[in-house]
Amino acid sequence: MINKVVADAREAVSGIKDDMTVMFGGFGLCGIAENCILAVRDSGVTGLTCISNNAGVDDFGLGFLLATRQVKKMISSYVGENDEFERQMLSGELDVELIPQGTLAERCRAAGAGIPAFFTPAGYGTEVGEGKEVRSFDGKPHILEHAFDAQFAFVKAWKGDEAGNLIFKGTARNFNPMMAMAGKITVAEVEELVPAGELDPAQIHTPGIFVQRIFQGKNYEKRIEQRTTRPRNP
Amino acid sequence: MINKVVADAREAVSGIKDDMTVMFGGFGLCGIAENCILAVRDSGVTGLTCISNNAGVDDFGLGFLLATRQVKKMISSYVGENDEFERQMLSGELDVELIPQGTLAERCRAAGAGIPAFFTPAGYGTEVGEGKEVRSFDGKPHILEHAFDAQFAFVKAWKGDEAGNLIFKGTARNFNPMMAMAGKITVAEVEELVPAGELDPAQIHTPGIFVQRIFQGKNYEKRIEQRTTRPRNP
Amino acid sequence: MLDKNGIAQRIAQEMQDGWYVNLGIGIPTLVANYIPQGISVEFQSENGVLGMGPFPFEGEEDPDLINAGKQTITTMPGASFFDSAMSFAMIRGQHVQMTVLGAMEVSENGDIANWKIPGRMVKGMGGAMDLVASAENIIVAMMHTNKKGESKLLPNCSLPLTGVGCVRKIVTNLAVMDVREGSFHLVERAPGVTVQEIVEATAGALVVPEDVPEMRL
Amino acid sequence: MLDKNGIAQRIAQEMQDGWYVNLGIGIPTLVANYIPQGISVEFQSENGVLGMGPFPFEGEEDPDLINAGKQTITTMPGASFFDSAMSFAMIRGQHVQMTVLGAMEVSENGDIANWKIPGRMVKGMGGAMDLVASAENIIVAMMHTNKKGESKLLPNCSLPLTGVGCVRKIVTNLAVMDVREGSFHLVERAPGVTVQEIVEATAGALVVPEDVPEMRL
Repeated sequence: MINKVVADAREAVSGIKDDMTVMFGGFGLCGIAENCILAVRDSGVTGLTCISNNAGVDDFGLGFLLATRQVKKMISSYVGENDEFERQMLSGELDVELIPQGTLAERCRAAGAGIPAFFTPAGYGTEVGEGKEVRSFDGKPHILEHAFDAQFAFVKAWKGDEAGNLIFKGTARNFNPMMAMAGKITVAEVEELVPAGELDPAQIHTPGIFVQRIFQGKNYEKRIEQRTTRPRNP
Repeated sequence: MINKVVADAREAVSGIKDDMTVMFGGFGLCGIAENCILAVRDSGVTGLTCISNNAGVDDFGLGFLLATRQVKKMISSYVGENDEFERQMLSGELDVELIPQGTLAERCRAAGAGIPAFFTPAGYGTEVGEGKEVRSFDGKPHILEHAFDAQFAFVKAWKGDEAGNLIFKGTARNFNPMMAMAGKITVAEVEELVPAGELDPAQIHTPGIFVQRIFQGKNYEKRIEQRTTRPRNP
Repeated sequence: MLDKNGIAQRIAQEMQDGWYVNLGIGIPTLVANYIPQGISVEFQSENGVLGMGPFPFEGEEDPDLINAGKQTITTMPGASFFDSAMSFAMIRGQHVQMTVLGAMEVSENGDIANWKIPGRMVKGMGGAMDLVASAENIIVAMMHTNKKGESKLLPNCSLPLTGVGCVRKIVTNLAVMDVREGSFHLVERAPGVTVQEIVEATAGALVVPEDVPEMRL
Repeated sequence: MLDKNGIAQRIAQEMQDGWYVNLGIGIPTLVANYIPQGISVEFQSENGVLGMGPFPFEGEEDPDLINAGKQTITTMPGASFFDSAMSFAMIRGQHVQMTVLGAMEVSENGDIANWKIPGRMVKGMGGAMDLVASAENIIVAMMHTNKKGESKLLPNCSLPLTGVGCVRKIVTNLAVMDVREGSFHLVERAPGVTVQEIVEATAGALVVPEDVPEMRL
């Protein structure tokens, strides 16, 4: 079998070029490809169109790529908690396309599943629906949405094997599986990389067929954005 | 929490009525809801439209419902290995709609996911595409397919818990998860029913939200259609 | 008059045993604190969890276990994790029985605006557009008027819409109202609030029945 | 002239290291027996498994572990199971690099008919329509002529189509042909078969280059 295992993040992002469209998994700072983001930054590419549910924070996650102005356009459902993002958006340096979260997820899945377009009720009658085809089903209006097209997808999993199979932990799964399906080249970084055969085939979240490159990441910070707790009973 | 656990298959199929559209999970005889099929037979309902990838064999699986002529129409991707089926189809007693397997799966998922219609390349230029809307994406023609609408879905899982969460074994998963999503009332029969909390939340294949009734089935035959083996080395 | 917790408490009374519920950020989050006795519901968070539990004890926070507000959480027995496509399949497919979310404006025909104020930094709609376009049972939790004292219940929304004709019920600090047939319908008064106060605070068409009971909390 | 195993062996030469391959029922199934040395491929079966292994030893058959032909199978290290929607996502999304299937007829523009004979019991297309409409690399494995001795390589298919303009390569008992620009293009002769025999057995437009090498197995 062709070896999907690459040595590190630097090798994993090789081939990324200026003006590409790339996907980044994660929800907020949960389940983001920390190693790949830094490697993309260090690669020096510019003009990226990034498809990611969120845009990181000022000093972490995709905030790194915004700080260096490597991003031309963000396609997200929710951005914020990011002063540099706001500054670039308001100044017109950064183009932002906001998409309903479910539509974002489904457009990723559609890209991976060979479904070029589908109807959804989300966004009908709003700015999101402007200029889009409207059709009613059972009397309810829907809009036509299209699959994304991304050259790279950078996803983060908990465990992975050398065949590219991935298992995610808790809510760190989020957009990672669909983006893995959607990327022409999908790069997976994992906390633990094991030989093929060590993961239970019934528990694979993302089958290896969707993953072209895989490596074990390092130095995970896994920052918490909103640390909420409750008191222990006395 | 409302109790989803029902006593047996008879209680599980209560409410099924003549002329309903119902889904049955399984691929061939693998992963079929053996208990529910018998209970549907014993309920005496007739005029059913059955959505199922296959139609069982003469003396097992959906063959039981064909033998009693409770099925008005089969919607499947592949039928055969069933003499009574052939006889009823050729005599015009049974209506049969054949659908590409991937389209069948996707129409089930679409029903469960609130996607009323989607484009697929499968079937373009064939009988399957006749009368359907055609649209080209990137120069490739696709046809528009619609979500199914089913009152009941009968699925079979390996393990389930009282919250309705399901885990499937091997290739017995097949159509069961999408049909579970699609049924207005989804009935799950499982080989082992455990209290909520005993299954790992990260390993659930079908979240309980899709399952309205669940019970532990009995007397599973799990027939093999094509027993293929290789010799042991001497 | 109700405070935010009172609004949450009143909305919690709408829950039915066995329901799956999605709570938005802000007042809706508080609803989880007031589940009526004898009722059990499961909370869905659109980032990929069903069966959310309370916040973790200090020191037990898991960065891989958060809700859609990015808060650290726990799970209850019977919980499940799934990806975002599956999560919105649940929402779009109407498997979630009740959705509670805040609003900046609601119109008398049920339009809702809660994601964008022109001229200000826009953070995005997140999952709100999917939720309001899909759910059959959308309850809005909000103050009856904005900080300037202007009604948030309008003939038409002035802000960019999140969804059209989707709100079924509104619970504010002043009242409970149903939304149907192009009007707000007054159902209950908050404790100590008069019908006249509600009428004055409502800019859109308000149908007032003869008897408007005071809500019981 | 090749037998069925020879056809399978020749098709196996088309496989490249690391490819994901879907094999149809019949001759295509035999391709798995001839994977060239030094090459590793993973077999996908559309009922929901990637990384299929050989048949189980007698007594080790698992009714919950079958392929799309409903045969009992085993899995290789690195295998995964998934549902039918995910399986056809792989196929429709062109993640499977090579699809081999049988045919009753192929036309010179790459149309394929392999699922229905009018007037006979129709068993259904199964996953064939999804496979042929999606895959970029479809190889047909079949006999050059039918039982009556009539060519199965036609100007136009006479049977109901499975897919249009999708076949890229055909391997028969007589020859290897590429399909492009509205013609069959002769690439290789089977051992002991003359160009003339191939021309006579081919009803559709056949482009014959000056040199047609005999295939090496």
